[in-house]
Amino acid sequence: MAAQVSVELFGSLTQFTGGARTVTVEAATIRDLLARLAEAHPGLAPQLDRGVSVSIDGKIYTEALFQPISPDSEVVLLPRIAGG
Amino acid sequence: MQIHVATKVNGDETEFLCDPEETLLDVLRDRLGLTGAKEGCGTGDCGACSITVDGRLICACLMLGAEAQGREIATIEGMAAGEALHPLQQKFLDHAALQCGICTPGILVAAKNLLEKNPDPTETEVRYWLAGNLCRCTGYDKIVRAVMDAAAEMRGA
Amino acid sequence: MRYEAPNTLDRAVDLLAAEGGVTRILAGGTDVLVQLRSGMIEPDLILDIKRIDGIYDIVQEAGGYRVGAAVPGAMLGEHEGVSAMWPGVVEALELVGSTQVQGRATLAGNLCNASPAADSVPAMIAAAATVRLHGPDGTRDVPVEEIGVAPGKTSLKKGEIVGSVFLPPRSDRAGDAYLRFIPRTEMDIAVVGAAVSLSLDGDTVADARVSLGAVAPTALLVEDAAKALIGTTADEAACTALAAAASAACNPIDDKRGTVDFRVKVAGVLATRAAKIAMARAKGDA
Amino acid sequence: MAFDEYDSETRIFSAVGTRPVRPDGVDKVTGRALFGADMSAPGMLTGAILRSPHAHARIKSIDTSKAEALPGVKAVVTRADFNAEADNADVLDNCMAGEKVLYDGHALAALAAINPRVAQKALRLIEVDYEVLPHVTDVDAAMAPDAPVLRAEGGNESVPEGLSKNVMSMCEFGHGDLDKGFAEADLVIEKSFKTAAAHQGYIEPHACLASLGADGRGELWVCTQGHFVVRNICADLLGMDSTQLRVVASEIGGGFGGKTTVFLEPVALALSRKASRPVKMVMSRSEVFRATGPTSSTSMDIKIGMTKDGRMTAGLAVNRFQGGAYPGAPVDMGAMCSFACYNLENVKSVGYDVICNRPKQAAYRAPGSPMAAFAVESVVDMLCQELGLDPVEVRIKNASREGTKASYGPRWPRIGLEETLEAAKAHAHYKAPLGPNQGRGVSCGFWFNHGGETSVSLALSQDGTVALSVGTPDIGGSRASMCLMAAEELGIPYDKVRTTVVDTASLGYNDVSHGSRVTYASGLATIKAARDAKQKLCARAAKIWGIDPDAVTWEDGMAKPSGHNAGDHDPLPFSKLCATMGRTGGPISGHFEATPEGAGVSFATHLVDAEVDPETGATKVVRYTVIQDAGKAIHPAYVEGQFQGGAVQGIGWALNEEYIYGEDGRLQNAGFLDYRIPVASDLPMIDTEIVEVPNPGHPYGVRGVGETSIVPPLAAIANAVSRAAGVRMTELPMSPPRILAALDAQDG
Repeated sequence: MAAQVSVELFGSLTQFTGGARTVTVEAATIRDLLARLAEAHPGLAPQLDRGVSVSIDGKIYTEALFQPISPDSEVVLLPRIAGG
Repeated sequence: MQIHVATKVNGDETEFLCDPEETLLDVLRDRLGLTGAKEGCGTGDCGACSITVDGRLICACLMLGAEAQGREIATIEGMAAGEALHPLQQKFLDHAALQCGICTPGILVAAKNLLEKNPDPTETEVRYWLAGNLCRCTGYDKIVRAVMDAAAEMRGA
Repeated sequence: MRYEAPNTLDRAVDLLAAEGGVTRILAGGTDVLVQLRSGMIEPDLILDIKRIDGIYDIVQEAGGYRVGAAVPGAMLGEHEGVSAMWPGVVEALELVGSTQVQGRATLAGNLCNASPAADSVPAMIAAAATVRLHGPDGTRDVPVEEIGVAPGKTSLKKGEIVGSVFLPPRSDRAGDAYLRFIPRTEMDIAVVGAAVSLSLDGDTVADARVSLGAVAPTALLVEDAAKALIGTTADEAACTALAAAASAACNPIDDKRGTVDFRVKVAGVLATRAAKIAMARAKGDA
Repeated sequence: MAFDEYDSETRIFSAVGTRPVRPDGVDKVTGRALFGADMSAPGMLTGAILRSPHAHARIKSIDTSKAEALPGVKAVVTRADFNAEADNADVLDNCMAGEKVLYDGHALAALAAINPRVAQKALRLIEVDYEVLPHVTDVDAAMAPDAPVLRAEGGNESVPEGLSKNVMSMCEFGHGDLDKGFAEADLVIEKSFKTAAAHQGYIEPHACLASLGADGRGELWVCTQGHFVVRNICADLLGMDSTQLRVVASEIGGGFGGKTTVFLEPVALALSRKASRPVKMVMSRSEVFRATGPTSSTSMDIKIGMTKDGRMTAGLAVNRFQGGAYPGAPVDMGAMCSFACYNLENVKSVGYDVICNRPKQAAYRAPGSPMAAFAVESVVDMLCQELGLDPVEVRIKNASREGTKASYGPRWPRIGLEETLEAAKAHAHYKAPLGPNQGRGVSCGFWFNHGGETSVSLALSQDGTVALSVGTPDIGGSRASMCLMAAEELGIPYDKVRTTVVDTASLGYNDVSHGSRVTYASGLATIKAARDAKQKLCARAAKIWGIDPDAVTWEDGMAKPSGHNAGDHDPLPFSKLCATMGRTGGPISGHFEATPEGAGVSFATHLVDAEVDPETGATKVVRYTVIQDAGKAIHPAYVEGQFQGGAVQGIGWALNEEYIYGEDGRLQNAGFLDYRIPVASDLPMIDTEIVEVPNPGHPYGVRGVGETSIVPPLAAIANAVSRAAGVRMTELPMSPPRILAALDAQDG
């Protein structure tokens, strides 16, 4: 049973959430989170398709769709992190 | 028409045919299979193709193959004596004086030429002698240390 | 493309004269090979002068030195006589390129490439050096400052070739120096070059020549700058006048290596610094 | 416990932390090592590319008939010879232009001939009819409403209304209330900055040898940071199955991010397919500069507020990065890095990704972060100067630390910024007196680091040695680190392990060697594969002893009964278990295939003393010290090497390196003569201090170290030069003409 998770978005995404900086969706994993976000806020879909990283309690995940998220976790959406 | 050239490479009598436009670097790499000298720029600005001709340090990219007639050429491939590394080669390993290693053959050839002329160089002399050998990985610190250390060891030996 | 490496100057002149297409002289090759590779030149004949008898000779002549056209910087620097008499010329040639380039690059080649930024050219001009040209009509001696006429262009006639550079004799109370400005410490083309050659009468400058590079289409012989020094002890007032005259002579361009303002200002700075070194050398202090 | 967690708090290392000779060392000092351009094949042709002389033009027609007719020419390709449906459309367009050429040096045709001379001659016979279009190469000019437009479709949904169509995307990060924060400050400084595009400057030009047969099976030898990615992209661009292409990574002569994509490779394959012969392609240096990735040039506005006692109250950064002719400038990374070093209640960082008529930018060591740090750290220094505060103390006071909220969102896990600052404060360098015309600069820097998809295989041999196969090209000595970690885990000597970077047919997928990920991710994979092998070895020992596998432990390179209850058995050493493995159950290999997600961020503090000649504007770097958190240094000599190399690349970027475009939109300095990377005589020794604050996401605590080292130098040098010269430098490079002009402007 998935719980409600609060996700902090980065500033430029707030134009697609009616200005909300933090949105709440029902999610148990990163996969759920991304799917629910796209459903609830279709304007986010292009950015989600281009790729994002998700920070859960300060640890940044770039690929791990099945990473569990607990309801009290601090969750932050980030652009996809890469490197040189 | 191709030019016939007879020369000596790392002590071996060598003959080759080349086009007049071909550089000595082209000849070494493409005709003689000696790929230790690298082409980093083709304009004498990086030193990756450093070799010696009659004992003078030069860039092989700035000399035509045709000019090699009767000369004595030394490349990185001739630096170690069989299994025994030259002290510079060993010091480069000991000091981790290479990262990617593309500049290493040219730097070793240049450093060997320096120590033959000046067995006890200062840090500044090493840096200026090697100014024509670009290294993008190391910041030169460990290279300079390795050359100084090799010089000290060779003076002691 | 044809490659020829004749053994005599006469043969070299004949080959050059007979070639109807584009020719290039190959001395050190440090410019020619770069131009070949980039496709900037497509010569029909490359004439390698390094097999010519005597082309590597440095000989004493009339109290000065005659330097063969194929003598590279490394060899010139190893020559004690030339280094003692014309340290400014030697250090100027030794500034060209890397140690590797020093194994090949020559005074004659640096001159005939006709770059306004060539390091050895201002030094040779300040030294009142001449070159001996060999051509179909015989030989002639020409002051260095008359060789370059525009970037990449010389006054050499069809079939002519530089056989040697002559560095004239000078008094014991004389000195020369060359300084250039580059963004790094090595490997760059001069943004500004300044050469000063002077001789002393007591502590007073009796005669001087000042030449600047990279501040005009060709290297300049700046007589006003020399005048600022002559008759002085190269004191601060003289140096200020020298700097002003040097800066005033500049006619530079803005390019990827420097700006007009920078070149004008630094030409004065370097001329002054070079004059101080030349003074010290003339006095035997350096 | 997750596989990627630190488990070595009390561990005493034996191999890790030592400085053995690297396994590829002898090959590299004797000239035997084979790099991209060093391979040849029977019947090989030479490929060459025709490049646009125009910054922006429509290709009306290309006539290759004369080139094809030249004796010795075996194949000619243009865009039509590639997959029109490629997923990587921008990459394809960058490798081979379609309707338009978008920058000076853009490829638009290629051919293969029997030798380089014929190939060059043939290139000149290709006739192209161009319609030259207006161009723009400056980031601010490209954002102007009337700028020439490169792509009619404009940017994505994130771009606000009213901006130029050259703005591809916008991003924004931060939290708090800026107005409130600035109101709390005693001093607010606002300043604009610009940085020039810098090239990665690897000494080895791009090179490859391709062979693609009529049966659709191909082989590719290439110098790259990631041969699996090369395989996938080439397969896409050529419309073939990825596994039909086997890619072998040669030794690589430097990459620094610039060899994480493809340029020549798909072209060489297309030529080979058409000619049915192997084709070798090697870029000239001028091609490297004109057509491969430099980093972005940038324009940035910074505003920071500070109280008299040095507390930063608010920070605002607006970053405009041009990324060449295609979207993808690392401005999102840059904007996230702007204030990463500082614990700010009120912070905002904005980024605009802008295209213009320059080569497509490629990643360069901590992409985006050095420029962002240059601007922010310069303003921090200005505030310190004006308020009379110590720049290290101020940074300690405001430093990000465990539990504080990063300017880009998350709370920090365990990080080492404060430790690097304390080390700087205590360092002899920071206390040393300065000479005339000298100034001291301080800067901090940050980079995320990356994990990425990783596979390794660790095969045991009967003689007690280990063959470790990895898929991440070794760009700076990583094979030595892998050998050390495998030796550490297995308890065997370093020289009993051989690490090989194997081809794409020999191992599962591996991400590119980027993001400072190799020692972290392939290292973690190696440790886990070794643990997997140890478990199998213990199981064999259990079989031999006839006891339960759980009753066997691995210690000091031997299987031992775990306690008295397990029975009295002589320990079985690694070599003995290997010797008998064929008869005790068969070959043993350890494996790891996963995507480690615990990459630890790395912070650094740099100190530099610079001397400025007030008459010429020339800068000399007199002393330089790098202090960086490595988490755990596996091979300290190569960690130091990363610190030193990054610092010197940053010095070059700060002082002399820049892409210079003429009014005609052509690159004016496409060579090492006028693209001035530092030479040996420009530099002092680069002192290093390795700080070790373990990364919670790696068994040994490793943090990537390759990228952070290039982040602080731009600002550190700018701060030193500005203090030495007495005038604030806000534009890179700080070339002598620029410094002299600033000095004159101040005097005037």
